[in-house]
Amino acid sequence: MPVSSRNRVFCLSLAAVLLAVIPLLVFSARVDGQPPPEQTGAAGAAEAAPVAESAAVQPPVVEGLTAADTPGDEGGSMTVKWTEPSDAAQLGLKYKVMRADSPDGQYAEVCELAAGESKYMDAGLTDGKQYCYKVLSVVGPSVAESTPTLPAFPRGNWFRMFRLNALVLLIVFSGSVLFYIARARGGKPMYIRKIAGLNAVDEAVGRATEMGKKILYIPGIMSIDEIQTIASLAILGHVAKLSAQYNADLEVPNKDPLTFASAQETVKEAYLEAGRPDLYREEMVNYVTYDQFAYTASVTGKMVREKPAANFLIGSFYAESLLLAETGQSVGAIQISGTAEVAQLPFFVVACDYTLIGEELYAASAYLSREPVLMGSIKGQDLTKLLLMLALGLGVILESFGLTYVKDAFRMQ
Amino acid sequence: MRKQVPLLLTFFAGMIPIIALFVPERHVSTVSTTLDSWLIIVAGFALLLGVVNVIQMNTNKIKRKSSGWPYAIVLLAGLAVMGFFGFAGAFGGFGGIATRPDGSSTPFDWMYQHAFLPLQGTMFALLAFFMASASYRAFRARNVEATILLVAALIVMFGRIPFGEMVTKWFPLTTEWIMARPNMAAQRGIMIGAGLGAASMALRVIVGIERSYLGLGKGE
Amino acid sequence: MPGLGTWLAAFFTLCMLSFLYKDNPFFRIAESFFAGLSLGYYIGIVANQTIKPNLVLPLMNEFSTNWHLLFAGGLGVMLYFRYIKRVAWVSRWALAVYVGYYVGVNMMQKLHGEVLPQVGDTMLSLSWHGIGTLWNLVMVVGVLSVLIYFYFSAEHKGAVGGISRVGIWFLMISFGAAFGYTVMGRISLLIGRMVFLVNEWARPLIGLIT
Amino acid sequence: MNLERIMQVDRRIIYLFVAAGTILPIIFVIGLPVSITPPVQMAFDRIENQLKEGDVVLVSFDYGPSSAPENAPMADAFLRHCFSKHIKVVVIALYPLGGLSEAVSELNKVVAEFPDLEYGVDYVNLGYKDGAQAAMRKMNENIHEVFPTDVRGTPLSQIPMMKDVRNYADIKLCITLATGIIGEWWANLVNAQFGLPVIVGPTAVSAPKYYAYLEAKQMVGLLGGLKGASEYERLVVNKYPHLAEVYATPGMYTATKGMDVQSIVHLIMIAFIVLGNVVYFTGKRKPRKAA
Repeated sequence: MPVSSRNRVFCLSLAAVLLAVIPLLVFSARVDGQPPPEQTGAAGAAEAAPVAESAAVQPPVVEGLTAADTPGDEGGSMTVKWTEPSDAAQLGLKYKVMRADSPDGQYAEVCELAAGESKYMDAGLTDGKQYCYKVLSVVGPSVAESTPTLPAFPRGNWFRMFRLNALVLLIVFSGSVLFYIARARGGKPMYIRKIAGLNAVDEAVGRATEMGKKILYIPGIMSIDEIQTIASLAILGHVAKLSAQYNADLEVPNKDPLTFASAQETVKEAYLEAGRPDLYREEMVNYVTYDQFAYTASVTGKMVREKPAANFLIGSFYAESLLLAETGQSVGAIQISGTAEVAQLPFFVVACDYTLIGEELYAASAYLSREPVLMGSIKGQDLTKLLLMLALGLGVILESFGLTYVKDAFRMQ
Repeated sequence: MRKQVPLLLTFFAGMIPIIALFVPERHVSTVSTTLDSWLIIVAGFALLLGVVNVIQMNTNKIKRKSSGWPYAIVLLAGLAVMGFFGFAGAFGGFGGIATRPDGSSTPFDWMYQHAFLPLQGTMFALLAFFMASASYRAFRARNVEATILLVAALIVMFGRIPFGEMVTKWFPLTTEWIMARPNMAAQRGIMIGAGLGAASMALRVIVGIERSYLGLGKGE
Repeated sequence: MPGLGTWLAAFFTLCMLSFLYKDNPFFRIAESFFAGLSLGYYIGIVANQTIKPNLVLPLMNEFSTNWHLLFAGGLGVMLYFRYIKRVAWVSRWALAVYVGYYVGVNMMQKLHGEVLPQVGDTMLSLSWHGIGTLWNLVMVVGVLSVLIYFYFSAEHKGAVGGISRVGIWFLMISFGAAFGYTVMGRISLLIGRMVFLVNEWARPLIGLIT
Repeated sequence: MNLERIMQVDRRIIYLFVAAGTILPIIFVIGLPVSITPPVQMAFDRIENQLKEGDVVLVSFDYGPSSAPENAPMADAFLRHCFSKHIKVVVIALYPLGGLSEAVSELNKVVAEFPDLEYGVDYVNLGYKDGAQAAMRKMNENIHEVFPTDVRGTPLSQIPMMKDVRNYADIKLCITLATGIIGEWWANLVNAQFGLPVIVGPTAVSAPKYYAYLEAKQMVGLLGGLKGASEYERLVVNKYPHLAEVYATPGMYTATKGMDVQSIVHLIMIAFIVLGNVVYFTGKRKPRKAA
């Protein structure tokens, strides 16, 4: 088919949006320029020390107090930070964060924190309004007061600087995928290695036709908000086309109603494309129920009664994976499974003839259709994978020498 | 037009959460969260699609007296009873769908406790049996890969029960090591690869290359 | 004497278990009833927990701030256009928005929430500090070899073939171990059902007879 | 010929073994040996040696029916241990999907074994509270504000034992039976910030991550899954002979029985796997000889 100009527009506009965003970000990053607030919580905090017995202890004054707009938020909050005194835990120190409109205004308590905290995010404020903070350190009845912060005001920000790494990855990834897609359109041949499970698809459909038995295609139990389901529907398109060509008996029982609606469109279109719209029947794609195990009971029941020749279990599966696969195995069906749910892969591997593992599931539609555009996107994703492996190698080497730059760049948050 | 509009909608709807991830500005996040709240409702509406299909299929079965048609009556009876109490309960009938304030069960809750839960729990529990039969059949030392699978499974199964610990304390220790090291490494590898694969699939959907889920034919 | 609820629960439990022997009318009754019942259950749940609090109540109570939810309802209704031949194509719009939005969400969740931290966490120090270093090496080699296995642009031959073979071994260890590790949880579920049958249903029943 | 038949053993034979291995240990007590591990011993010693009559313990039901086979025996063992030592118990539930119903049924069951106990004096059930983490923080200030009434609707001020129990400072120990993240919050939030000693009884699947908290001394004891629960049962039975009688009641599900089922079914599976391989290899060798 000819290159569609609309698709080119999509690709270009995506690239343009991404490129336009970068200068904006860099600019706003300069303005914000502070690391993000961490989740409050004392996961790593030391065992709480007993509160000091004597009330005569004078608490240390908190130093290094700063208050500024919380960077990378939608506005309405300030972050207060201070240096925790070294003996805070032994003293059983408590902090009271106080807030006022001006340095010498009326301070009111915002919150009380235990030793181990040196940061507080004060939310629910008004953007553009000025605030000052003080921190009181408290041991029993004694209180010490810090000097107040300079006035500052909260505001909404335009970029979450701490997600810069994700943006870089997004750009590198989208860039390489779109680049290879463009290249594939230019007619450059692409190579993809053999994927065992996918070579068996034709065989499975053929076998079902010969035996005059059913092909059962189960597109997982999740909705089409799950990418695995979309990948599964792409494979379903291929299987349905083959079934139409061979005049095999296909059935697609569904657990999710939106997946059901989508699968109906997919199968109908596949029969149309294969030139056999006359063979398409509404009952091919049907709905069972929304409960995972009720669905499983129905489908396993169907398996033992109708003894399908081929079962496709492709998509997102949970605990029902083995119930379906083992029943299918017991009725002697040839089984091709595929999922990216790590916890369910063992069961498919054990009970099915072929299993598409993780990334192979997503590559399947490209592999089956052999369409250059889709193959190009696999190439692009391979390039990113290669870059990530290099980054991983570099990160390991630097880490071994005690340098943490690369590792830190991978988790800025 | 019929093909372009859905693809454009997909593109714009897909860009919103991506931008919202990086841009905290209030208007952007509002658009994203609003769309999110809409789609929850859309998913709720979708259930009726399924219900309609189930009623159609099963009444057809009964009308045609096709094989197993009496079971279609059982199915529709279950649907009617539970659907009625559920829908009526949602809008205040029969004291709602949970327990009443005095601790007694509403009809919906009673059916849930004494029919739904046992059915669901038993189906789930069948897995214990299926794991036994699957492991018997599949864990054979046919080749190197199958042997590795078998040995790893046996070590971990011994490591989880007191018996294994009594034979040698290395069973639980090795189990922990396998779970924390080689198992974790493989799972990470799968997750990184699958993450890239899913992202690539997503990108293909957003730019309109992958569209079989809309029944718009494949690629170009 | 066990109560009606216990009898019903026991009946359905036994019907389901009978599937292990072979397909039979009891299982089929339970299975069909379960399919209908569960669908009815979700009608109640969706009406109660989605449609009522997210659409009906906001529209009824505060229409002025929630009027935009009418669009959501509109999108939902669009799904049903498929039943009217002339405008069936409109039903794709709702699907398109739904898929588009969540695909965007998932794309970033995978890249930002999975790929980045998983790669970052694998950057472990390999400078010698005891046996732990060796285990770090196992981790790094495991992740890299599995990634090589998933590399589609090269044939599994030569060095790439060798490394991806190591990757397959790692996968097999993981699958075997995960299988063995899950057994315990599944048996616990079975214990739950059997304890119900034996202690709550059978014991009172036998007590009644003897 | 015979070997081939074993190879293709009807899966129903395996099912029969698994079913027998599950049902028989539930009916007949076998009591396979279990070695006591240090985290469980720590939990037992804490209650046995560091608490005295009249102390107050908080027991939080943070699990639902799906993990009851694992968590319920832990709850029973703790309750029995506390009541045997005349320790007062405050029961709460923070798990939304059935935590309260589990709390009610387990408490009723155990209380029936101790006829001297009086509600409101020796034990109380405060019921379920939504928003676990917020409730946990707030209870440090005032339990009466988090739970204004008990599960029966009686105001806390009218419950004798709650008069002296205002916040965590009046409680000596918290025990949580947990299936999800709530157990971790008790360790990394309540213990870390407010210093309340915590014992956690998680499911076996989530047990590994609790070892980190135990090592960091954010917990004073740990019962990992059914195995931990069965160890605890052994400890209380050895210490309190009257509990041994209770645990021998026919028709009562205990962790010891559950653990017997686990061991036996695991061993059945392992035996079948080994059998399958032995037959596979003997079968493989034979045709070669024939040739």
